[in-house]
Amino acid sequence: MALLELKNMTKRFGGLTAVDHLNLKVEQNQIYGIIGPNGAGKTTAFNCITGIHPPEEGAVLWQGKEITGAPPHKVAAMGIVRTFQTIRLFTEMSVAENVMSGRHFQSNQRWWHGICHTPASRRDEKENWLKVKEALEFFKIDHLAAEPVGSLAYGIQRKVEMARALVSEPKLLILDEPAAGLNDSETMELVETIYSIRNQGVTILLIEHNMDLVMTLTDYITVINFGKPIAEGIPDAIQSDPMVIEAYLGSEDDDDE
Amino acid sequence: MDIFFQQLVNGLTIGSIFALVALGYTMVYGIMKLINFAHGDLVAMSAFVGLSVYDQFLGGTTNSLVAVLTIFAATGVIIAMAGIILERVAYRPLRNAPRLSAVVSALGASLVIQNGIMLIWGPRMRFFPADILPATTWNIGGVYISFIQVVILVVSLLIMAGLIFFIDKTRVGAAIRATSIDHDASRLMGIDVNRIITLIFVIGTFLGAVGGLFIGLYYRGINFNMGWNYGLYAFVAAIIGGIGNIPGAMVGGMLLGIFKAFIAGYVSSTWADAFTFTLLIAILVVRPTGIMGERVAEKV
Amino acid sequence: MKKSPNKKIGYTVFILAMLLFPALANPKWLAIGSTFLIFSVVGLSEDIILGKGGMFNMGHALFFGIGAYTAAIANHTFGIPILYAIPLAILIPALCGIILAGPIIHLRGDYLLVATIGFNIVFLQLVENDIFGITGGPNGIFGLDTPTFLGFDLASPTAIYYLGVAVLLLTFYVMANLDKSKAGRALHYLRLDDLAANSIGINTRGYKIFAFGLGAGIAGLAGVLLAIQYSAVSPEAFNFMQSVLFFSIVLVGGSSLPGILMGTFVMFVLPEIFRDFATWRYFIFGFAMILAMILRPEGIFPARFGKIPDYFKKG
Amino acid sequence: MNKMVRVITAFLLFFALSGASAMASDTIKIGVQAPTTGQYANEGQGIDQGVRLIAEQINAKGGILGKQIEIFTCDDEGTAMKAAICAKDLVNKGVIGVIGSYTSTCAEAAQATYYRAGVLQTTDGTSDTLTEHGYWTFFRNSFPNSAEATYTANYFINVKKYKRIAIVTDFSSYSTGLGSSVEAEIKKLGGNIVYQGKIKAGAQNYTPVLTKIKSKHPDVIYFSGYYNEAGLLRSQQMQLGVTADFYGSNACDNPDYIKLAGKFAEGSYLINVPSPELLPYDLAINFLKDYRAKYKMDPPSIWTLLNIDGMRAFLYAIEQTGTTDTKKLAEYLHTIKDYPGITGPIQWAPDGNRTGSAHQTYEYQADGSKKIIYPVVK
Repeated sequence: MALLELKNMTKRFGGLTAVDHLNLKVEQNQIYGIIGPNGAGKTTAFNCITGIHPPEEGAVLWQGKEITGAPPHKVAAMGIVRTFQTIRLFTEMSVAENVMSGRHFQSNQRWWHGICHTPASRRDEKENWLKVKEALEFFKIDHLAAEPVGSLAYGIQRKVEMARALVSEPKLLILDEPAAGLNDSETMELVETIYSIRNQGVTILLIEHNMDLVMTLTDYITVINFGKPIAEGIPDAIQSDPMVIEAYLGSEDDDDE
Repeated sequence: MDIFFQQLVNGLTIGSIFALVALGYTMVYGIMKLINFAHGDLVAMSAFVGLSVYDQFLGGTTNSLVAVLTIFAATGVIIAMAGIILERVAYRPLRNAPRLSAVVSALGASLVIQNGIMLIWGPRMRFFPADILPATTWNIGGVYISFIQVVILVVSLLIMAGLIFFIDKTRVGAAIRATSIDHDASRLMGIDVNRIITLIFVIGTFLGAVGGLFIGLYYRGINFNMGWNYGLYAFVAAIIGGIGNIPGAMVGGMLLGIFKAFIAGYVSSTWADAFTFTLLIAILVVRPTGIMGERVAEKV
Repeated sequence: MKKSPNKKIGYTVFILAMLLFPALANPKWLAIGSTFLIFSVVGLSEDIILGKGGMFNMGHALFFGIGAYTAAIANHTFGIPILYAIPLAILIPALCGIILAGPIIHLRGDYLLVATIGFNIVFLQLVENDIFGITGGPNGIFGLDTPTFLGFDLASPTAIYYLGVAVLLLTFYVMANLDKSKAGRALHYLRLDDLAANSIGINTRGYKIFAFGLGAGIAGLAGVLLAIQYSAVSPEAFNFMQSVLFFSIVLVGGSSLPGILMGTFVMFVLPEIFRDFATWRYFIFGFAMILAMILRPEGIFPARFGKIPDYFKKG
Repeated sequence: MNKMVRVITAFLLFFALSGASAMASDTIKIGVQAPTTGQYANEGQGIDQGVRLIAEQINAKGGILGKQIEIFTCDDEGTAMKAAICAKDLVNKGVIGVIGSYTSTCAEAAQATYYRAGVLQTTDGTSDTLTEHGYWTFFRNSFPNSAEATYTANYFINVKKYKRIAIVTDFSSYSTGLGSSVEAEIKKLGGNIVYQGKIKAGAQNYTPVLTKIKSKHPDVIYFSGYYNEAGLLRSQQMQLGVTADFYGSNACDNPDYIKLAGKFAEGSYLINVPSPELLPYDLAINFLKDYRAKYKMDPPSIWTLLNIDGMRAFLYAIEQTGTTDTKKLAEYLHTIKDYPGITGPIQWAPDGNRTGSAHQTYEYQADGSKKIIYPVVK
């Protein structure tokens, strides 16, 4: 059984079909890439999976169970956590507080602990902060814990966003263009990070425009264009697929969708 | 049946005034994403200014189109200037501040204008003379409609048609539409955003001034604190229509006027506000951005 | 999470000053002091919804009023001693907050603002029209029993003042807990980026409703105090202008404990001090509001972040 | 960092400064609790100006008991909460008597405080609940709603023999209180009420309610409420071609009513105690003359004069008893009979109600003046 399976998933905006009968299967512990030209519907596909925009047709199966249309927080609680193409952090807050949001659904606190703490909820609070500390150390940004995140460099913000996702102990981590805006050394670091996340047993699904990165990093790739899958396979096979080459000609440059 | 049509006329008259005032809210909102809570008080102020213009320069003139036009022109200019000052003093320094700080600034400006009116013109009610316009009333099959009601309806419709033409068909209108979508991009395209904002305040407050003068001419008694009441309903009208949307404000104003007339006429005057606002909330639950407001999907 | 020494001194001095205030003040200022405490509590409760949750609630007087009226009706119509009515006067507004927020919570910014104004106006009309014959109509309900607690008569202005202090301290305690809990953080997250918060597993809709429920409950408690202080409730104390006051308190003061206290001081106590200016005072006050926002757009004492546990700090 | 300290310093400074008010009694202190700003600013300022005029006149003659009168005004803004604070403020200033407030609600919100402090209070509030608490400090200088309601119902049913009556009120306590009293009295006399509705003060557009009334074909529209709304109701009634007679209650008695109703004021009616310019007493004529001389305007309404009468009675009592002990003053005030007031003879019932209602019905004339039509003057 695949970890995540999309069956004929379709999403329309008005007359435009952003995602058109998309099928794919992400296996446990894979690093799975989705590539395609601008406007191909990659981010929309992610939005459908994570419940931001429920698909009109088709199904999203998670560990064999249908979760189509589940709201984002429920999807996250099942273990599917994402990052965003345009970084979305809580800019006024500190790095540690940002990452702490990832512990939200793992925390055992109930709503009324917000009014009155109990010894158990205080303990829980401390345990979660320690997890955050661990995650910051993993990303080597623990020295920035108290800094307001909005004032930090782009590369650091990417790390904070990934730390936030990872600290929630996801089963599937969805990365939307994680290398966008990073320089070469930061990209190298990213590759290392993604491998070590995978080695912790986390499955990874990513969109990326940086072809070299995708080809070295992923185990399996689906190429989509105009919302439709046009090819899938291991990186080597994709690289030589004439349909893929054609789709990419003339539309490779900017990375906005 | 005459009662039904009478209520329709009642509703359309007050609805036109709501619509004129609502346009001021919606235009400013469209450009600055700001609820200009001081707008209602500018409306009240315009009635006082209009009355002073009449007293100073036209004392005793009756049934005169020239007198009325003079009042409108002079008041329009003065209130538009007040609108420009309001924007400079209370809103421009806050343009890059969090949205809500401008709301508080607007509330402060509302206090300033309201109490300023009281300090200048006194706390007592002031009165427009009854005979600036002919007091003719027509009885059409049991439906009574007065000359001033006709004037309010016709002039409001003409102004609104003109406004739509201006926004949709002229270069300046295009610049306004562009600015309402994106200040920075408009600036890059060579639009002077500050001038557009000033222009919006001029047009918006001018429309409010027309509304305020209609209030003075029709109801005749004007009070320093009447701005809040008209402001609130006009703001509600703008929200019903979809704030930021110009035809929406017109539709919202007219609908609100008619709602209020029919609720008082056919449901209950005792519970008029309760019904009006329950209906408003119901509209928002079903259409979260008003009747003609665009549904914005967040880009991810 | 240790407080800095200055802050500790600040809070200690403030609490001492609050406790000693009745010895200095004459009856008029004692009454204003009590109302200041009550409005501060309401300000803090509005802060949960508006400041932390970022929801434009301009109808907060509604919950304040439901609390006051619940206590007054319980006392006047059903003869329940007013202090025993407190749990009811917290629960009923909280439930109203939850029920009313439910259908409108998805509205964005200004649409939510107008919907909450709408609720406030509907409520006012209900009490003014003496619904079910228990709200006393436009006059309100006068002559409530004075509360007694363990045999002590709490009718004196000083006793009422200290009751206010106790409730304010209780509210401080709740706010401090909220700040250090996942529920409190969730409100900050969803204010700053609803979608990101939702995607990281926070039930944003649920927490928004939670904020309304909690804010409404605390406002209801403050409402009981108001009913006790004046031995009366009357509709105009809960009208839309009052909601505007609470809204402004949070924004002028800033979303923090000292901010709300300062906001209440500026918005409520200052106009009382400048009563001698009579007709000029609101004119000047309006300018002061504009100036305050230009100088401190985020409020006098805005919310501060970076409050992280000590073990994060190096060294 | 030590912002808390700064906040506190600010607090303490203000309160320390305000705590120091003197209590020496070399003057006779009189309080005015009136809405000098807000919705009723007009009436509130009238009361304040009137009180100050009287105090000035008496002080010029050497004061009372050799002491000067000192006036303290507190603006209650027409709201109950501010009224409660005002009451505490005035008591704190050491006043022995308070004039006001204008609205029943504010008078009622302040009542208990004055009673506990033993401070005399005189108000024009007409709400019947004001005298139901049994406070010995309370003296109403106007006539209660119940008296006006009895008069109105009797006049409508027994004198004018109206068959279809429409009653309109606003949402204020005065208006709904009087409106429901009139309704009850009319029903007692077997009258037929065809419509009852409420309008919102300040809304200005009352055509929907009037159109609804039109569909009920009443022969009379009775409005218990304030002059602003009355004027608009009357003019909109006529513009809509509703031919019923129009009656306003006491609070409609204000020159602004005529300005608002314009030419339509003619032929409408008013039920009230005599208004300033119709008062036959020399006292009234002189007071109006002095008021105009000082303030270059007329007092806003009869309510100013009623409050002044309350004040004059207080001062008279001080003069007669030679004391400022409020308990003794109250006892004396209950014994006075036909004390000549600006608004007619004054005496009080034990509950603090002014007795001897003098309600009359007036018809507005084309020139804006009022003509008494009932009781018929011989």
